[in-house]
Amino acid sequence: MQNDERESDVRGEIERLVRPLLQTFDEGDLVRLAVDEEEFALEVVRRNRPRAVTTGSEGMTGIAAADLAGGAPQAPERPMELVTSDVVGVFRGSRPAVVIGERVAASRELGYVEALGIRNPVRAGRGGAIAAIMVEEGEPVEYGQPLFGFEGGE
Amino acid sequence: MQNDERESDVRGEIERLVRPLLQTFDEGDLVRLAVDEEEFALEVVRRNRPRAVTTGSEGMTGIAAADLAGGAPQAPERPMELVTSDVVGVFRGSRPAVVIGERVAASRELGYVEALGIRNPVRAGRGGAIAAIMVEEGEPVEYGQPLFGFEGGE
Amino acid sequence: MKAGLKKVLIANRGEIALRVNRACHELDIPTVAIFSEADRESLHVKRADEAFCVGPGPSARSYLNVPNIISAALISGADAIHPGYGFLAENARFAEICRDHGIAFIGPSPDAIRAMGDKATAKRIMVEAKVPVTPGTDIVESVEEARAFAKRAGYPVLIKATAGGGGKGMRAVHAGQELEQALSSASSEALAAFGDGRVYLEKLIERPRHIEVQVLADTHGEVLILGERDCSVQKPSHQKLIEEAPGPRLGAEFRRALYDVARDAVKAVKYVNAGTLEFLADGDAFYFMEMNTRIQVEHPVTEAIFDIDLVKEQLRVAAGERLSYRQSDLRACGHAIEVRVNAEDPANNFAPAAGTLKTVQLPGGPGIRVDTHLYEGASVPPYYDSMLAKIIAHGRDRDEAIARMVRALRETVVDGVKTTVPFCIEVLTDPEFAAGGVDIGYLPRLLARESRLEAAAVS
Amino acid sequence: MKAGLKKVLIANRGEIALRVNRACHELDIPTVAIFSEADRESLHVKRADEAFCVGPGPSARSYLNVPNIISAALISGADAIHPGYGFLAENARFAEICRDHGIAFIGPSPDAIRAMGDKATAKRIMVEAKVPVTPGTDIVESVEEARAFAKRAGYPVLIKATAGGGGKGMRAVHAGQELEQALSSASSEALAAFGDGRVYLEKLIERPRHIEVQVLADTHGEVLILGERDCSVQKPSHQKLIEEAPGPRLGAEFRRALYDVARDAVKAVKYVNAGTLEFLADGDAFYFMEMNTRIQVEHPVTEAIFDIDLVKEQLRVAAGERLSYRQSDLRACGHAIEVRVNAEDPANNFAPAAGTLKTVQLPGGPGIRVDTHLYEGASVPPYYDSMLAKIIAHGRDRDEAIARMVRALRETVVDGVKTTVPFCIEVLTDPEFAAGGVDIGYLPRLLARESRLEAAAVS
Repeated sequence: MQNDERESDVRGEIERLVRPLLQTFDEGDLVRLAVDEEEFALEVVRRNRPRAVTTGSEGMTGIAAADLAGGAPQAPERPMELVTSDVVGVFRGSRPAVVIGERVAASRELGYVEALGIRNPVRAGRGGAIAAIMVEEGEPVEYGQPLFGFEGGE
Repeated sequence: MQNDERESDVRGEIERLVRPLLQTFDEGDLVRLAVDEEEFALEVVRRNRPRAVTTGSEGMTGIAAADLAGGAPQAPERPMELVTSDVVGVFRGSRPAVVIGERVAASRELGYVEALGIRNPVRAGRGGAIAAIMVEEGEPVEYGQPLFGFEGGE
Repeated sequence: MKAGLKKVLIANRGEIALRVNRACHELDIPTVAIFSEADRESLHVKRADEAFCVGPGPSARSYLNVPNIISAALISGADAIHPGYGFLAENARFAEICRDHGIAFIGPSPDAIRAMGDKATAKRIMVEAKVPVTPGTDIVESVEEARAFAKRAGYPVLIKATAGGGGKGMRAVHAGQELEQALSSASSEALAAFGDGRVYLEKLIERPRHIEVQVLADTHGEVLILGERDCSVQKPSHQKLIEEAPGPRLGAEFRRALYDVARDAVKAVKYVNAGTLEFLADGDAFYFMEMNTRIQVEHPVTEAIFDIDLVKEQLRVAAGERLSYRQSDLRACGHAIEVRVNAEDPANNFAPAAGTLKTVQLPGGPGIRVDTHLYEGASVPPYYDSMLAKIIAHGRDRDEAIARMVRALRETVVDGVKTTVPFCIEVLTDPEFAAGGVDIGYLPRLLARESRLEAAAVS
Repeated sequence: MKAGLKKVLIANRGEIALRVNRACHELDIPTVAIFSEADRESLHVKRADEAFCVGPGPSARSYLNVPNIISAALISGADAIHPGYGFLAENARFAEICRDHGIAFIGPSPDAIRAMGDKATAKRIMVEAKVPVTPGTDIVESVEEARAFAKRAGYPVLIKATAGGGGKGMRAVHAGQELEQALSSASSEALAAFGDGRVYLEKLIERPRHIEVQVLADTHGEVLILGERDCSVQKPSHQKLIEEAPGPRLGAEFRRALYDVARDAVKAVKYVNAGTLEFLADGDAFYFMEMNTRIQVEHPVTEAIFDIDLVKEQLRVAAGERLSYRQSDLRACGHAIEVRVNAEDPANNFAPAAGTLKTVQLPGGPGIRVDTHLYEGASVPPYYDSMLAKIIAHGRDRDEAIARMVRALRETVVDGVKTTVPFCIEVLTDPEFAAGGVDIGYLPRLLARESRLEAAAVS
């Protein structure tokens, strides 16, 4: 009787674990996953993404639901190419300002980050169509902060 | 590219989570299972079993492997009926001492736990065949400590 | 340093069991824990040298299970039992049973526990020792007797049960016409709650402060008066929430008189070991309320300002040794505050909560002490006291102690149950508390003000 | 209480960033954290009011990235930067850059940092101030010069690099025939390590103790001497592992002379803010070694015995205010010990480890302070210092402090990486340490004894 209970406990635990896990992968960013057991421990840590991305455009949340029962995962959406800031400073956009959907050349200066009086140009990376503008005029930006997103260039 | 990496991260995480989980359910007693995420948290805690049982006979470890892919779990072994101590004291066995395999009646006094000079009799519960003797002569016993195991009487 | 005890059984759980365990281990004394089935994974079990399960979750069958506890002490060879606070700490019969089994009870004599446990007896002893008590009566036998006292002392008066506690059998009477009805309902309530319907009357002090004095005495006649604590920040149920030492805004003369009285009281009871004399302070006057014959939850604020380890001294005294300090060695330094982190919801009348703790981050850094049995993943069983942790902040003055406590509480993360942390931050940053010297009605008034504000916001 | 600073940027990580954050918050000063990409989930980021990522994991590109740090200060409106210890704390150029941008550098003047940063200059200044220094030479230009000194002072002598640190360019010479070869190899090593091959000679003191004096000075001319710390328990790499205050087995006369010298030294350098003068003690004699122009890792033992908050005083001094104590207010009380909990394997030459922390249970209770950025689930990146936590035990005397520390270390659970905790318990329970006053060779000898014992057990 005790073992029967435990058996159903085990199945219940797995179900209760896996269901929300799937939802979570779908909805958010799993940061840490830990299993803590007397003679066993498992920990999975996701590589950090730049913080600002979590408040970015919807294009960033294309994480497909993984199918534990063995089915193939859905194909992920095309990722964005990000242009990030290399310095801490204040962002100023170039005139005329770019707009979403606009195709720009790789060399195009999209703006600059002013730090200690120096203008550090922000260029369009490999170029392409602008998918997201993630920074506002005059906004303080930190190292690694995404400024612009480009449609997947691959 | 970034999303592809994340996609395979997700699959990797699930695989790395589930594989050892299954092994663990097979081998030990899962005590706690926690998922820790910024906007989501899951925790599964197993009901405690009496401590002495984990060092008991093999009959207690019949936890079947749960099959995540959907297969039916193996049938659990027949559980033992346990006779536990209701008091803190020192165990003394009756003479002649019972042996494993011996069938005893429900009223049979298997020994007593001496506490503050009082002999608290240990009886055979519902009776049956003795499957395990979990206490030694003169051993200090605590509340709830399993003393004898009987073959599943159901 | 080693006290003369060979092994100590700690008849308690939670933070106070850990507190005693720490004192024992620092004195190199092995420890025996007891635990209920609900506490199998508790820290106090893991930290002790030995541990015995003494019963199922409900206290009556485990932490109050005297035969199993004594049996565990005898089997393990413990020569002393520390009762902590609560459970068996003020049970004179338990102290006697320990003695009868040759086990040292770490606390005062059964006689002292018994005398102080009965409020009427305690008051009588104190009156004889010239300790000021609230003007009041003996057991009242008639309405006339009660009326005569009320007339003499002036309304309002308070009816109290002699066997009472926790507000049961207590009635405030503001005018003569309420008296008869109040007497009868208080008496029935006391009878129902304690099996003893006897009541007495006291002058009601309307805005008293709760000021208590820590004392420590050994079997060689040495008595230490370890200053006062102010415990006026109490929940509507009169349970303490925030305590501090020294008491703010008390004059040197008030203190001198208070300490002299405390010393007289200790000598009158022939008290030994640690104890607390609780007083109601009303301006320059103070009146004896009761004596707690045990270590108290809030003892760390006294430890902080006097740099003394009260539990170690308890162990020494129980072993028949001399206290390791004399009064002249002791000098209070700075100011200390304690906050009780309870698994309670202040917005819902401090309803207790149980659950499993998901995240636990405790504060640290300069001037911060934490006493807790919490750890990440620990469960909070529904059977016991809702206190999860005590945070003690020590600073050079009261302002620094408050600032430290606020930043420590802001560092504190306990996920999984509601706690008193956010509410305590509110109290500590409230100008009335900051000014110092609030009375015991302060917290209920603060709560009422808040619900009025909320009601106003809704309407 | 509020210091005159408006907002403080904390240019550091780990426990010291939290330490500074605590002092600021207790003074009601908002804080700005900086962090590397590897520290995004660090506690120092979460506890600050604002936070800026200043670069990737490696320190050179983040915690040493001066332009990004200054830019973060300017953008956030911080009017002061606290450098903590390590990283930019003793970088005179950084202090100048702060000044040039109108930001207060919370530390001494760039000139003082520069003067004390160069060992030869520091020694010259101290000699002029009549501070005793180890008998030694200026930069030696020839083997003959070196030989003449060695003859005069007597062997053994020590060759040291003027730009040195961490044992690089250092050679002990026990006899004349080794001298020439040692000089040449020390010089090449120094040139390779620091780009400066200049060396000088000193009398080698064979079993010195490391005794250091905490000083604190404001811009109004007030100088506080906050007693000494004994940091003789050092790893073979000369990194401190266990520190204590006061120094055990030092006479009253030794202390008086030491404090007088420390005061002279501070005045000679016109030193402002917190600093530490390090001395080698040899019996009754002591010799100036170097001055650290910053707050030190082990500052909490001084805070514990003097009941002072050194970091708050640093903030006050940087704001141009007066220190909040005078020398006569300060009285050392009891004894304090600090243990560094490092992610290191003492059995493997203290090799540092990185990883994720599975279980973290920190000690508490009376007399225990914990300073740490640890939490359950935190990761220990490979880029930085291996120190995970500092545990500080304060007791009424050294025995109590040791007993407390041992029980606190036994309470400490850090799973996921190897730590120095078990080894430190061994040291604290070793009779030689317990006797007090070990020299800096103690720990290497203990380690050698252990490996001999192990080798004997194997054979």
